[in-house]
This record gives sequence, structure tokens and C-alpha cells, in this order.
Amino acid sequence: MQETTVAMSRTESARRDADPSGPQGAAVDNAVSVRCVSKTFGSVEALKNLSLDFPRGELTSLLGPSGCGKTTLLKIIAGLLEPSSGRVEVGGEAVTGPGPDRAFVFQDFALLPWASVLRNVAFGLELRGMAKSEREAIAEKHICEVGLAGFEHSYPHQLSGGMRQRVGLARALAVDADVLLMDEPFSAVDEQTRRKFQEDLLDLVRNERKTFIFVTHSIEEAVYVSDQIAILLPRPSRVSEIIRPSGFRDKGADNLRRDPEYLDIVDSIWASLRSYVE
Amino acid sequence: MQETTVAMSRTESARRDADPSGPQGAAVDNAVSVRCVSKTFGSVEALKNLSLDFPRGELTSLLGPSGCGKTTLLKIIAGLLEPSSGRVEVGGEAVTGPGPDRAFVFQDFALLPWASVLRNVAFGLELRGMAKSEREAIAEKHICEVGLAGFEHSYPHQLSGGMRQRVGLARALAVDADVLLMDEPFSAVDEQTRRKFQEDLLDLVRNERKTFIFVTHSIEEAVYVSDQIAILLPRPSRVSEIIRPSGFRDKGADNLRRDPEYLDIVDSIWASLRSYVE
Amino acid sequence: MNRSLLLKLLSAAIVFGAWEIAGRVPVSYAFPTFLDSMTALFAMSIDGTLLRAYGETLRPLVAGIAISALLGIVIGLWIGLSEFCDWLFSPIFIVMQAAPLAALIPLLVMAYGIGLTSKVFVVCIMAMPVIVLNTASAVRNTPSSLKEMGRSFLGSDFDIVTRIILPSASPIIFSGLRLGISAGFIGAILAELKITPTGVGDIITYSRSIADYPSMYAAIFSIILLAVLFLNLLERLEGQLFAGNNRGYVSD
Amino acid sequence: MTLLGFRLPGFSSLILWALLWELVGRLDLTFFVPPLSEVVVTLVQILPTPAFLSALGETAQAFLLGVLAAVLAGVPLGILMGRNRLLDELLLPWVNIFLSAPLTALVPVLMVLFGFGMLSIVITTTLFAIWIIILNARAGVLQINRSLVEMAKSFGASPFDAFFKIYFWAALPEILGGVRIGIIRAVKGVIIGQLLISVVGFGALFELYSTNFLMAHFWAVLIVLFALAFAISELLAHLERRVAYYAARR
Amino acid sequence: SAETIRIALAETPSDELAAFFVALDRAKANGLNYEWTAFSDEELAIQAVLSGQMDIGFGTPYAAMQRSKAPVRIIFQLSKLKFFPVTTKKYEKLEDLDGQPILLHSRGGGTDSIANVIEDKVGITFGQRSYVPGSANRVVALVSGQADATIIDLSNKNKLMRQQGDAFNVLPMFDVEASDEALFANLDWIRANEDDVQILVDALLSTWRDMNRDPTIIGRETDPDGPIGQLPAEILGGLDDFYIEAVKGGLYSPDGGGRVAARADMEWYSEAGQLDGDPESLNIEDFWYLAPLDQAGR
Ligand SMILES: Nc1ncnc2c1ncn2[C@@H]1O[C@H](COP(=O)(O)OP(=O)(O)OP(=O)(O)O)[C@@H](O)[C@H]1O
Ligand SMILES: Nc1ncnc2c1ncn2[C@@H]1O[C@H](COP(=O)(O)OP(=O)(O)OP(=O)(O)O)[C@@H](O)[C@H]1O
Ligand SMILES: [Mg+2]
Ligand SMILES: [Mg+2]
Repeated sequence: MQETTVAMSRTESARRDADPSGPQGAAVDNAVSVRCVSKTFGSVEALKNLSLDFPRGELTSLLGPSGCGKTTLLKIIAGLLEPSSGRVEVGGEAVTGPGPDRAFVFQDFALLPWASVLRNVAFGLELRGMAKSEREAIAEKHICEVGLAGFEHSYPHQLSGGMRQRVGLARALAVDADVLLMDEPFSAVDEQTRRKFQEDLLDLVRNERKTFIFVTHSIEEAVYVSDQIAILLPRPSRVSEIIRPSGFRDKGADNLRRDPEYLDIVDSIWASLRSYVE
Repeated sequence: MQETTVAMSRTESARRDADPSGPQGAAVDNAVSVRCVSKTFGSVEALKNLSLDFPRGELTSLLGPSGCGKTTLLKIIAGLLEPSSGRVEVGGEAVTGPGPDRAFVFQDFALLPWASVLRNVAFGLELRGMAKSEREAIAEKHICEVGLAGFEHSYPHQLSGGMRQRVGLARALAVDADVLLMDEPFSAVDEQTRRKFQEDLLDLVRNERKTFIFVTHSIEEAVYVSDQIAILLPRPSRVSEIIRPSGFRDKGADNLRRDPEYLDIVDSIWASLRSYVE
Repeated sequence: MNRSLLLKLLSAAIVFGAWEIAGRVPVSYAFPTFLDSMTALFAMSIDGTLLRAYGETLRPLVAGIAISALLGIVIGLWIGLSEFCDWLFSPIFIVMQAAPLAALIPLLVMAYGIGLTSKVFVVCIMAMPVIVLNTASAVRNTPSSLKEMGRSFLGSDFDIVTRIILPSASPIIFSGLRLGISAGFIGAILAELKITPTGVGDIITYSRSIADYPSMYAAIFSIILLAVLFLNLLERLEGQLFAGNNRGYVSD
Repeated sequence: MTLLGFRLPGFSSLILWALLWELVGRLDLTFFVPPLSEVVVTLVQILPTPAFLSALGETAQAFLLGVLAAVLAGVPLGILMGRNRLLDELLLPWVNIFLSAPLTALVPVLMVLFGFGMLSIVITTTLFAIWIIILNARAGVLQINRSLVEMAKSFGASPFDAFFKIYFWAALPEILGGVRIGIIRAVKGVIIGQLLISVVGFGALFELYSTNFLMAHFWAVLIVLFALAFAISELLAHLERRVAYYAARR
Repeated sequence: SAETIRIALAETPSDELAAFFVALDRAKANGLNYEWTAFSDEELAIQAVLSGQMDIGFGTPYAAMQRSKAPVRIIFQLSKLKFFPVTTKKYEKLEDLDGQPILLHSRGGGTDSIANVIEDKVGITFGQRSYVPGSANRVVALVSGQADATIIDLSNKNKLMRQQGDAFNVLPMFDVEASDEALFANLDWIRANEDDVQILVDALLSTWRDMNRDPTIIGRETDPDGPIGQLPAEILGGLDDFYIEAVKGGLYSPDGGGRVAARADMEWYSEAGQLDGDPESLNIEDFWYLAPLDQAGR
């Protein structure tokens, strides 16, 4: 399934969108499925009748213009916002609030300014009532993984933007949830670091079959890392297209830049995004 | 001069760096020139003996890892910080403080939270003592240009990050300075908007011969828009390399992505930035 | 009718209702009911007692508050901008802030007599420190990026003070003014209770000495009402001058 | 303040003012400003007297009880008001009223309701301190970063956790600021209470000394009071500075 | 009697209260338990007794007795209204004060009533009346030139005339026998605590008598650990002078006032406007409870 060609995946996408249960139907194990969700804030209609499935063990990217409702969708899945209508299922059960099966990486990091890096990373576990020594050991491990070893006792304000974002990332990874909801998780890190994180993410998908829902503004990034890309229309947001890029991961980021297939798909996404804006 | 090839420009860069007056010497009309500038903050050495020329009517990008001193350099040119040693000339005269020939776009926007978008954009002109009706007319024009028509009477807290950044941009453009110092001016806007702004910038370079000094984290962006790219070393910062990409602007952003020459230069910058980090 | 007004009325009804009930119980023979007090208030307003009293009370109050506000903001600005001034003067105001004015009043009477001067002085001592200290700290905490922006767009020092520092400090300055004015009211009443009983303070003490408790409560009620009106006016002014940045409730 | 390259400590200027005071006292301009040295001598004399110690004890007790009540009631109430719109809309007008009301005028009412003893004085002290504490705690909660609340929720925080691990800490800089101002107001409150209700503690000393024109005694007690208020306020300011690192970055 | 009686003072303990505390000590020696609270003014002390929060109060609550019809009775006259009009050299006699501003203690207080009676008896009307509580404060106002005329108590008059007699006049005035401070309590409470009241009045009367014979006993009998003994040395040093002058000035009646004082009070306070009705028709028993004093005098 991961090996379908680009051309195929794109025609397929239209069909899937029209009929959410799609051709792959019950065969696919969906970690998260969103059914006809709408959300209005006062008079602002952020989401309208949005349906989308997130297969287990896959990385799905959400692409769309700023303010189209990506964060809103993520928060609804996380159980932080109630949809105005429609339903969301995670692991087959309807979402009624936040749960231990999902972890959120916040767009604005949401770090506790009064707590050290260590405590911040361990905070999710602290709230789950894990003993101090245990949770700190786990946090240490994740701090190393995001490259912040040595900063355990620093405070957020002593870190650069990119480093702070990595703390938020480590915190979400530390709780070891099945579904990771990541809202522009790499926006503040510099390009070199971003590259490394993309690799780490792909490792998690490959080895631990975690499900990622990933918001990004970078088309290139989305094409490189995703199993599935959902392109959202501007407000009120629905899914306009689902694209399943394939096999790019294995080619390696450096070679990719000149890969014609890759360039084709980037171009076409770019073209469709542009058309909505105009 | 703008038409030198990439290969040439790169070998040239090393020479220019070694001898600031360079082979083009007095022939080049430099809008800004920075001579042996050092800057220390307490014990932190941010810049060390940095020399760099910014030719008139050209766009120069500064590329470098986070915290390497790009903002510091821009503020020294703007006259907001005093260098610890060395001198800066703008239009042939030594800089002693801010002047009407330079306008600054701040990394953190620096908007007045109590003032409407209109007043914020007109604020530079207000400080110059321009009459209200006149300055508001000019501000209106620039608000339209950055795509914020209709938000004139909104307050900064009612805008999204990208919109706020555009207000800061419009304010700098409104004072019609010769030299524009832009500190990551597009970091918060989405890709489509960013693309539009890049075009607008290039128009200003082409038609009004304004001089831009431009900080960015995006190598692709730098290569596309710049006449000259200065790559800065990590702290204490010096210029490690000057690259003069040529002719990419005229190819159009969409075609560029597949241009091998473009890809080469992006790759090489990528490689050299990476080498410093490691 | 909108929700917030409705809730205000509701909470007023609850509190006044509780007062009425407590007065009817009665909690103490010296505790009149709400309605009795309002009747007394009405009577005093009709026969002009209240008007005359406020003529007396408002003079030192308004003069003191005006002086404290102007001088306080100027000194605060100065302290906030100059390190030397900060060093020299801010300890004085910090000490002054803690001054138990009630105890100092006899001294003031000795120094400035029993006339308007010492009452104005009382109001100033109460009101000024918090205005000065708030202004100074707000001025000191003006975001440096805004000041830099002002400089880069060629603002003169005066421009930067009036167009950037003051507006940016305004929320804190206004909260200082609010506290200062409320302290000024306390000072004015204290002066009338402790220096010479005139104005509203006199109504309070005299009604008490003749056991006319409804009038006493009416006077207290009226001065509180006045203080609240005064502060609402100030809030209105702040809203007009600087559009606020109200971020709403967490629960919303 | 730096002078000739030396960093002068914050309150060193008080020495300058003390010298000025001494000078004015020595010039004998008015009888109610005796030289500072005389005041200090008097202070040393009266400090160990039982009259002074018991006054200090009485004042300190009323003050501490009043402040404690204000903090214990004010902080949670302020946080709740910041979180709950209905509660806030019901209570905020009253908090504002009492913050700005001339509380001195209310003292006679307190005497009627709570008697003439310690209780009324403690309540006066509390009333002087509590409103600003409530308002500041509320303001601290209102400006809390919503993402922090959502983050805690997404990690499954209970309301109790959220209160103690998020709201309290996020509002702490404002809370401390409020407590500091509140305490300074409480000093006034306790003295007003001790002068207007029953004349006890420092209030009695002030009354006694001023009616008998014992100016050196008067100033000596005043200095003690200043020093106490000052010490507490500096302690809190110090705590405030310790959380200042995150105050601007929430 | 085991119960502690609560005494509401109208001022903080100072030299003027030394005699009272000496009497309290004597009462204590006879088995009286007491505690005291100082209020900042007479009204509060009266209010405290009226509402039952205090048992015995300091002051002259005639207005309250008549207006509130509360069964409050005076049991002992502590001091007489010995106040003196003092002016700058501008004025020579009371008549000169016609239409002139004057400084008094408080509205409705003792000095206010003196001013009322002066107006009546001399046939003048004062100009603006300003109020500054505390004789000492009024002296300061006078000395610093903020007022030209005031009414002050005996000890402050003496002090002022000693120090700056050449700058001020004490205007000649008629004698006043009415009470300035008296002890009062609720009649029901008095009846329920006859024994305690008797002990107290006995002690007071004996002290007042001894003091009139030898004013210095106050200084000698003052308990060095009591509220008076703890006063600053500056005040304690002047104690003897204060009582010698006070006794000479007739401030303290050696028989605790009684019927004479009651009669005088009723006349005085009627004239001053604090009591309504013809003084002749007023009934002493409505204002005074004389039994303990009579008993003590026996
Ligand atoms: N609490 C809210 N109240 C009112 N409107 C809101 C609220 N939250 C979001 N919106 C509106 O809903 C729309 C979608 O917002 P959302 O944050 O989901 O956008 P987004 O796609 O994440 O944008 P970005 O890429 O800029 O993060 C926006 O237009 C925004 O104005
Ligand atoms: N006011 C200051 N005080 C102390 N150190 C400072 C100050 N301003 C900057 N620095 C230090 O100087 C260095 C350069 O900072 P600068 O802001 O110029 O970096 P930058 O290149 O703009 O980084 P970024 O890409 O993150 O904006 C940093 O290491 C920073 O810590
Ligand atoms: Mg978003
Ligand atoms: Mg920077």
C-alpha cells in the first residue's frame, strides 16, 4: 500500500475524499477517524463537515493556508475543543476529552516558564502520577534524543526558540502515546536541526508504528516525510485532496531535491494551494 | 557585474573577504560598508572584526546559524547599537545613530499594542512630523500593498502573527528610506504570502534601486532573491564566504526549483553551513 | 439588557438585600437597614446637607489628587528614566508608601495647621507614592524593542517619552492612579475624621455622636459611591486614551 | 547607581536622607523634627521597655493575622475569579468598589458589626490588604497563556493539578506583586484600626507620644514601623525578582 | 466576685488617668477584677457601653441617655469641666470674641458646650467654629498662629502661660461645676453587679479624697509596671506638678460629684443644648445612680 505510485495515489485521493470509507474500506486500521466535523467560533466557521482518516502507523500531514483551521482540527482530535457537530474516533472509541493515547506538540511550545527543561519534559508523566525518579529518567532520555543534553537544568527563557520547541517535542514523546498530534513542530528550529528531526520521526513511524498527525507549512517537508498529505481548503475548512506520496523517504533527503518525481508532486501541491489562495 | 557566473562569484568571494576593498574596489557604489566591526556583550563576543560591503541597489542576504550575530550586525548598521570597535559607513558617512536613510524591520515586529494598524504603519512618518492626513494616506497605500486592506483599524492583538509581521514591513516601507534593514521579515507569513513579498521586494530593488539587507534562515529564499549572500560563522561572527548568485530572479520562482545551477548553489551553501555546525 | 449589567444588578441586589436583612434582625442596634439609610441619604441630598458637605470634602480631595497625579507621574517618569533619581528618590517613596498616615496626622496639623493645606497634604501623602512607584516601574519596563523602534524611526527623546514610553506604561500608570485615588479618598476621610471634622467626615462623626446611625451610614455609602464613580470615570478615560487589550476569560 | 565605578547598593541613598534629617533636626527648624541621632537614642531606650514590647506584640499579631487572612482568602478567590466568568462578573464590581472605597469610612461600620476588640482590627487590616491581592491574582490568571492550560489538559491534568501546577505558578509574579502592595496597605490598615477602633498597640503609642509632644519617641516608633514594612516588602520584592525571569515570558 | 468588668476609656492612658488607675489598683486590692480598652473618643466608649460590649464607660453621655432612652446611669464624677478661653493679645475679654472664629475640641463635645454657654451668658455669637481634638494640639495651633482663640484645659493653660504668658491672654470666665468626665454604666448591669460597683466607687472616692489632701500620692502610688508606670519618663516626671495644679484648680471633686454635680450637669448641659427640656423638671434618678456613692460616703 505504501508502494502505490504517485499518479495512482492522486486519482485515488479524489475517490477517498468523496466516500470516506473508501476503497480500502475496513481493511485499513485507522488510528483516528474524523467524521463530518464542523466547528464554529461565534460567527467564524473554522471547519465545515470535515471527514478524514488517519491510518495507524502512518504519518499524515495537514497542509493549508494560515488560519484555515489546522490547529482547530488537531485540538478537536486531542479532545481540547468540542466540535460543533460530527464525531471523532480514536482507536475505535469516540473522543470525549483528552486521553493518554494522544500527545500534543503545541504550536507555541506551551512550556512552563517556571520549570526547568527536565521538569517540563517530565511534566506529562508528572500529571500521570509517575514517581519522580522514574519520570526523570525517562525525561533524561528524551532530552538527549532531541539534542538538549546538558540543558536539563536550564529554564525555557534561557533557550533559543528552536531549543524550546525541542523541549515541547521531548515532552510529547516522553508520555509514549500512540498518536502524536504535532502542530508545526519544526517551525522554529534551523534547517539542519529540522532535517535531523525529520529522520527521527521517520524512525518512530518505522520502528514503533506510532501514528503522527503533523501540521506544516512546508510542502517539501510534507512530501518527504508523509504517508498521506491532506490539503485543506481555506475557511470553512474541508479536505480538498488527499495525496499519498510514496517511497521518497527511502531516497534520502539530500538526493530528493533533484528527484523529478518529487519535484512534480511538490509542484502540483504548490499549484493547487495557490489556486485556492487566488 | 550582476551577471557574473556562479562559479566565478564563488572564487571571488574568498578574495573579497580577505581584502575588503576588493577587486571591484572604488568602482562599486556601496550604500553601506562595515569595516572591522567587533561587538561584545559583557563576556559574549557577538561579532569579531567583521567587514562587509553592501552595494547600492542590491539585495544582500545574511545567512548563519541562530545566535551568530545577524541581528546585532543589523542594529549596528541601523545605529541602534554602538560597535565595540570598527566603523560603519552609510552613503559614505560614518554612522553615529539612526538616520532617515535607513529603515528597520524588527524580528519581533515592535508594534505599538495600543495603536491601530493605521497608526502603527504611519508611526515612522508621525515621528518625522508629517501631517496626519498626509501620513495616513501614505500608510493606507502600504497597508493595501501588504494585503491588510480592511484591517486599518484593528489592533495588533487582533491580528495573526503573519499579519503583524506585515504591519512592521509596511511601516518600514512607508518611510521610503534608501536602505532597508530586514530582520527575518517573512518568518511568520505562510509560503504563498512569502512568495508574493519576495516579488515585491525584487520590484523595489529593480525599479527604485533600494538597498536591502536581509536576514533569513531559508537558503532557498536567499539564493532566489539575493544579489549577494554573506554567510556568517557562528559566534564570534565573521563573514566566511560571500556568494553572488546570478540571474535566478529572472527565471521565476516556479521554474527555479528544477534549475540545476540553482540546486547546485543551494547544495553548496547547505554543505558549508552544515560544516560549521558540526 | 446585556448580561454584564444584569449580573451587576443581581450582585447589587444580593448585597443590599443582605444588608437590609442584617439591619432588620438587627445585628446591632447601631446597624440601620439599607432602606433606612437610603431614606436618610435621600433626605440629606434634598435638604442640601450632602451638597454642602461635599463642597467641603471635595476641595482638598480634588486638589490633592490633581497634585499627586501630575507630580507623581512626572517624578515617576524621572525616576524611571534616570538611574540617579531612582537611587535618590525611590527609597523615599517606598518608605512613604508604608507610612501609617493616621499616626502622622497630628504632626501634619502641627506643621500645616488645620486648614486646607494639611488636608491636601494628607491626600498627597496617601496618593502619591503608589502613583510614583507604579509609573517608575512601568517606565523602566517599557519593552526595549519598542524604544529601539522609535529611535530607528528617528524619534526625539521627547517623542519617545510621550509616544512610546508613556502609552506603553499607561496601563500600569492608570492602575497606579486608581490605587492612588482610592488612597486619596482614604486620606481625605481620615483628615476629616482626625484633623477637623468638616464635610462628609463631619456628618459621619456628628451623626454618630447623636446616635443618628442611618445618616452615618448614608454618608459612608455616599462617599464610597463617589469614589466608585470617580474611578469609573478614570477607567472610561483610560479606555478613551488607549484602547485596552482585554484578553477575556480562560473559561471561554 | 554607580559612582566612580562603584556600584552603590539600592538603598544607600537613605544614608543621605538620614544625614539631611540630622541636619534639619540640628538646625532646630521645628520642634517636631528632632535630630535623627536623638531619635535613635530614644529608640534604643524604649525598645526593651515592656510597654513597647507589648505594643509591638499586639500590633504584629493583628497585622500578621490580618495579612494571613487576606492572602489565604484573596489568592484563591482571585484565581477563581480569573477562571470563572460568572463568579468574576458577580464579584468584580465589589472588589473594585472595596479597592477604591475609603475604607476608613467603613471602620465605624466594622465596629458595629465585629465589636471593638482585636477582631475588628484584624478585619480592618484584612480589608486594606485583600482587594489588591484578589485583583492581582485575577489579573495574573487572565493573562495566562491559554496553551499552558490546554497543554495540561491534554496531558490529563485534574482540576486540582491545574490549579496548583499551572494557574498558581503562572499567576505567581502578579500574586506576589499584589501581596506586596497588600502588605504595605495592611500596615496602614492596622494603624488606622488601632487608632480609630480601640487605641492599642502602636496606635496607642502614637497617640500618647503625639499628644504629649514626645517627638523623638514618636519618630522612633515610626522608624520601627517603617523598618518592619520595609523589610517585609523587600522580602517579597526579592521573591518577585526570583520569579521575574519568567514574568515577561509567559 | 469572679467576673471581670470591662472598662471603656475615652483616651489612651496618660497623666490625666493616673489617679483613675491608682483607684483601680486600690479596687483590685479589694478583689475587683477588671480589664480596660482605650477608645479614641468618648462617642466610641459610649457606643461600646450602649451595645453591651463594655460594662463601664468614660464620658458624659447625657445626650445619649436622653435620646436613646437607654438605661445608662452615671455613678461617679471623675473631673469637672475646667476649661479656659485662651486668646492672643488681640482680645481682652469674652465680649471681644463676638463674631470671631474659635478653635474647639469636637462638635457636640465639652468645649463646644462651653462655647454655647458663653454665647448665652455673654450674649455674643462666635464666628466660624473649627474643631481640633486635643488641647495640646490646639495650643500648637495657637502658638503657630493658626488661630487666635481657643478653649483649653487646665494643665495646657498653665503650661502655655508659663512658657509664653506674655503672648496670650486667659479671658476671665464664670465658674463651671459640671462634669467633664464621669463613669457610667448600664443600670441593669449595675444592679447585677452591685458589689463590684461598690468596690470601685469606694476605691475612687478614697483616692479622690486622698488626692485632694496630698496630690503627690498619685505619683507615689502609681504601679511602676502598670499602664501609667510604663509611660515615658518625660510624662511621669510631670505627674506631681500636674496633680498639684489640678487639685488647686478644683478639677477633682473630693466627694465624687453626687447630687451637686448632677444638678450642675443638668443645668449646664441643658444650657449647652445637649439636654432638652427645663432643667428643673429633669429627674436626677434618670441620669445618676447615686446609691454606691452614698454608701461609700458613709
Ligand atoms: N478561540 C477562537 N475564537 C475565535 N476564533 C478562533 C479561535 N480559534 C481559532 N479561531 C479562528 O479559526 C480559524 C482557524 O484557526 P486555526 O488556529 O485552526 O488556524 P491554523 O490553520 O492553525 O492557522 P496557522 O497556520 O496560522 O496556525 C482562524 O480563522 C481563527 O481566526
Ligand atoms: N543585549 C544583549 N546582551 C547580551 N548578549 C546579547 C545581547 N544581544 C545579543 N546577545 C548575544 O549575541 C549573540 C548574537 O545575537 P543576535 O541576536 O545578533 O543573533 P542572531 O544571529 O540574530 O540570531 P537569530 O537567528 O536567533 O535571530 C547571541 O549569542 C546573543 O546571546
Ligand atoms: Mg495553527
Ligand atoms: Mg536575530
